[in-house]
Amino acid sequence: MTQLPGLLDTEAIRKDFPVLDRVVHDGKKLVYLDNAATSQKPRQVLDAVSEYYERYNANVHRGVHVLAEEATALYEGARDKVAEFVNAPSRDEVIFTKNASESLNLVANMLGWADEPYRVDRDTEIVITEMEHHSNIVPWQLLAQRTGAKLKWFGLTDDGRLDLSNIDRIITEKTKIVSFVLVSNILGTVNPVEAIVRRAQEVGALVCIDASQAAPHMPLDVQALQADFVAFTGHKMCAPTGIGVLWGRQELLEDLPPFLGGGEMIETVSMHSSTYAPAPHKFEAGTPPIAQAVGLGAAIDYLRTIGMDRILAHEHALTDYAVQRLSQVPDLRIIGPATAEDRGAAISFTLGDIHPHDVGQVLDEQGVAVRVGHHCARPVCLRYGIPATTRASFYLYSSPAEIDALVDGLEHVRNFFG
Amino acid sequence: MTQLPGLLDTEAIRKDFPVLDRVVHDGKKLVYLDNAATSQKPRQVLDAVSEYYERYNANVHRGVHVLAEEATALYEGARDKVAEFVNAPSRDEVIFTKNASESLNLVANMLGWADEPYRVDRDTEIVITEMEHHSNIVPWQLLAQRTGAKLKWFGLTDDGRLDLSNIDRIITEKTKIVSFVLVSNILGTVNPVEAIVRRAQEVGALVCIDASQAAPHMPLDVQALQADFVAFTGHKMCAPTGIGVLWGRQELLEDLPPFLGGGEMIETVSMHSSTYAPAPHKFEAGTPPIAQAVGLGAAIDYLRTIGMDRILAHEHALTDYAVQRLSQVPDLRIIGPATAEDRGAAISFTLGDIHPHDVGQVLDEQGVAVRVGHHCARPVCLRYGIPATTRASFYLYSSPAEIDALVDGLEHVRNFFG
Amino acid sequence: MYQDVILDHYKNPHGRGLRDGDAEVHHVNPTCGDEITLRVKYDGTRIADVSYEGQGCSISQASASVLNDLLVGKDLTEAQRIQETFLELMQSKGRIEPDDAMEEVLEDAVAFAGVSKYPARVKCALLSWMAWKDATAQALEADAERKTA
Amino acid sequence: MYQDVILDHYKNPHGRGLRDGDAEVHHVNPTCGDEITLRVKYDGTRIADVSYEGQGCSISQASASVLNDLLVGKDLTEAQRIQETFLELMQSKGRIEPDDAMEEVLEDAVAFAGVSKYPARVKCALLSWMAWKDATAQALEADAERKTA
Ligand SMILES: Cc1ncc(COP(=O)(O)O)c(C=O)c1O
Ligand SMILES: Cc1ncc(COP(=O)(O)O)c(C=O)c1O
Repeated sequence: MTQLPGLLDTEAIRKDFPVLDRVVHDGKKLVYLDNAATSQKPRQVLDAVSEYYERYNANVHRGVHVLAEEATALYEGARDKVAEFVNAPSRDEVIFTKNASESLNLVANMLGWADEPYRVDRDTEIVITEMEHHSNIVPWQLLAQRTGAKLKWFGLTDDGRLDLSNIDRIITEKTKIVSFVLVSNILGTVNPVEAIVRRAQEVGALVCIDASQAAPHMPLDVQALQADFVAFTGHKMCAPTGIGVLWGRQELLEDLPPFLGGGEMIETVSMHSSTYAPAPHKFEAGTPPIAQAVGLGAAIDYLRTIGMDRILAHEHALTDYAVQRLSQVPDLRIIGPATAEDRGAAISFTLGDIHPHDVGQVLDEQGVAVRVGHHCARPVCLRYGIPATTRASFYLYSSPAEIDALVDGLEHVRNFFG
Repeated sequence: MTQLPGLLDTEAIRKDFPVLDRVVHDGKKLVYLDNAATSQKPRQVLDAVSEYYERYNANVHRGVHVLAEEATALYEGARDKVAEFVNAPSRDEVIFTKNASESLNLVANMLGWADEPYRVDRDTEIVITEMEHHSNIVPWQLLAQRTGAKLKWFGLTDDGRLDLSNIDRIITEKTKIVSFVLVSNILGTVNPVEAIVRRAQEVGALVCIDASQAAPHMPLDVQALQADFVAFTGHKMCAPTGIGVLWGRQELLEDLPPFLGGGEMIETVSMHSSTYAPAPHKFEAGTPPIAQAVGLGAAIDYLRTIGMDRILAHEHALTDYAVQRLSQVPDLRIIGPATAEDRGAAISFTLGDIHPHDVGQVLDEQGVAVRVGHHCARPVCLRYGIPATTRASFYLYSSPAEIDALVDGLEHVRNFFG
Repeated sequence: MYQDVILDHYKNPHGRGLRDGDAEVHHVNPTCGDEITLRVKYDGTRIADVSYEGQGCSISQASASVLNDLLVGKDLTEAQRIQETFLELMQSKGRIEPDDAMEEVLEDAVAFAGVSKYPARVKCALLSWMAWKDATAQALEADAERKTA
Repeated sequence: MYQDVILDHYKNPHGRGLRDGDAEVHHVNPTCGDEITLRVKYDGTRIADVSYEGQGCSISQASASVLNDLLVGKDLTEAQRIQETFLELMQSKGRIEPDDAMEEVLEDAVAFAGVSKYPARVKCALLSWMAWKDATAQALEADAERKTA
């Protein structure tokens, strides 16, 4: 077996993830390399969710009975865990949403309905990048269309990095918000936060960071990032589907208007007018994803027990190994940084002119699960003149042997279509 | 034991719900009468969710590997089940949201951004009622504030019903949308859909029905209702938290603009512009609540196996019994219809001038879980000049013995504060 | 949580009713609709009166009665110490077992220790205390303005 | 699912390239980026040519090649029957085992039966067929307009 420095004991870890025992296609062992799409869930998280429903389930807040108090304590306890996980100055800065997409839409809508100085309108500009996930493009396109604001973006260099050479022309005095991805889900690129934040602060623009592919894989510190908003999603970090997070700076959350209206987000309602609860509740209309928040709390406990530093090191070692091995596959072209430097554990590539759909299908027949297509980042495919990519992505339970299986699978693909 | 006609075999049913075995406060059996806030979940639903994570978990759509295909089939299969459950003409009319609140906000936002003839703007009117849940008030207040439209509402009669006497003055040619609750969560009232829909159709207004307290408790047929939109929420009908539904008429969903932007809801994206997928995907941005949809499907299977007609009959018998027994408690005043006629299984009341918080707390000490407060329907409390109510609400596992426990508990409350 | 002391204050509230004051505030607990209107009257830095009217649960009503007992006649600094001690007790989630020193400061108010275990009720117990703090701030401000004018 | 017939058509597509036509359409499969530009040429109701250019996976490319084989030279009614039969097969989720009668109609296209088990790939197989249907509708419309003009 391949020995790499910094690897976790994946044999032990894999025992926590029931789905990893699956066999597919009549006896092929599942090699799950689609972690950038969603992660698998450890037994500890599933147990926490089941236990919630079996012992404590009740609607949160406002209840005086035991179950309601317990459910509220569990739900709000999950908020404490998230706050600690991202090093938030205050737990009240953590808003639970349904996924990262809702978090990003929430920011866009807050700014569209805000008063000055935050308001995005006709004379202002929004800045994103060409490597954003559709969930960090479309909300801003909608906001631009609906307010008349101008949408601008950073382009990409040939080696899959942000082209910041004209940063002063892109982020200007008119810029109200700069929203960009910390780690690209298609290229794997880790972006230089500091340079962008510095320029944004210079012109007084807010900064929103899409940390969907960062939170699961590395230590995240919202204070160090110096952003105003940070969005991520539970299902990619061992937690259930149906839960996302938006962290936002307290003063902003106080000043900005609500988005969804309804139960839980109000202070007092009459037919004529309503006032709103303080953040985070102002932004959590309706019954929240209670069990899913509890599951996210358990996922955070799980990840922290292993250690985010160690997970980062593990994935870095794997990525390094994968980049090397993939580079040896004939006709394979990596789309994104060619080395493991400043790079997350998602690797996109093309294989000659075999269409990614065919690559993915033939890999699947061998039990190797990868994602193919645009990965919700079509502008990147347009930029590099390719119809789509095949993407392999790793997590804390991934092993060098699985990368070997991928490489063997690709060999088979080449022979099959050769 | 009390024998009532139409009761379900609650002893058998209760075995499916692990939480109902709980004891609280040192040995008191839990009497869970807070079902209007949220329902408990049967083993069958918890198993479906766990099985999803343990065997099939993957992100849905666009995947060519086995897990992605299976997860997609399960998720889309849940949509089929919901469509059948509400007798939708087409499965594509079923949109998954995070809760009923999001569903209602979705409708309000679609109409705010729509083109003619749907657009809600300065010269148009929105109609709701005084018995709405805050989740069907605040989204319309926000829409009215943001578009300049006028918000109007039906008042209430002394016995807790809609006052439709001036319906022709409230719903007029200017009305674009009438949104109302099918079964009130605070009063228990079942509203006369036909009269309202008829008038709305006369003036060409759209109709949105909040069926959050109906879907769990009675057969629901969107075609018979003749509404344009119907919203409900999973957690009140044996399903997980984190999942809601909006059903909408196909032509409308085709014509109306999207709300949240992001992955999954697009057809094709470039940096300059995007086009959107057909409904329902157009309205489902980001990774959906996959496991929660699977859980909702399992909940629907569970409820249909018992039969919605039989659940309705069971709750009607219980409500009849409860109304009678509660009427005998001195100083108790029911807020809402005084009989079980056209009435759901949520009963609000006041007890002399003992504050509901005190009623709820002392009941809780005896193991009886009820909800106290405004029940997210503060205008109803204002209307009846009361600070709050105590609410007991039943479901398919509730028994006459639990109503007896409630009545005994109330006796104790009176003595305690007498 | 329903100590006899609390029930006694609830059934026979002390100092209830609105009388002359230097400042008046109206506070609401949105989660349950409890309301209080409260006035403070100062005689220099001495609390001459705290009068109030309100509706709400036994906890919020009894707490206002206890406040009246404890604060009227006290000097502002002393009153603030009492208020802070009460706040500390109520935020303790049941983890503080009041000792003799605390009982010396809080007198009857130590009966609320049990309430601190019930997060939904803590706000009820604090309603009048927050109102008092707010009213006092307003009274002091008005006084300061008068003096500088 | 990768029958030899499919791979053969993929590697050696029949009738590929754009030639003269009565109508041209461009279709895209948004889930994977497969694209096709397709032209139809009619000679009365007889299909004189179906020419195409595109990029995409083996399934979508082979399917266009098979379409060319099957439809060119056929009468419109007959072609529509073939298209409908192919659609039925592709929507069968693997539940139709093509019999002799179906094989008579679909010839090489029965090789796609296995693809119908893979929902994500069904759209690939149908891409050219939907494009053909669309192009034909446009050609007929243009023809009708010419006649009434
Ligand atoms: C009548 C009614 N409408 C809407 C809602 C909101 O549902 P949710 O909190 O799941 O969004 C509820 C429940 O709280 C309700 O009872
Ligand atoms: C970089 C990035 N941003 C946003 C998202 C959207 O997350 P979700 O689908 O959970 O809303 C994803 C995942 O799909 C992602 O990879």
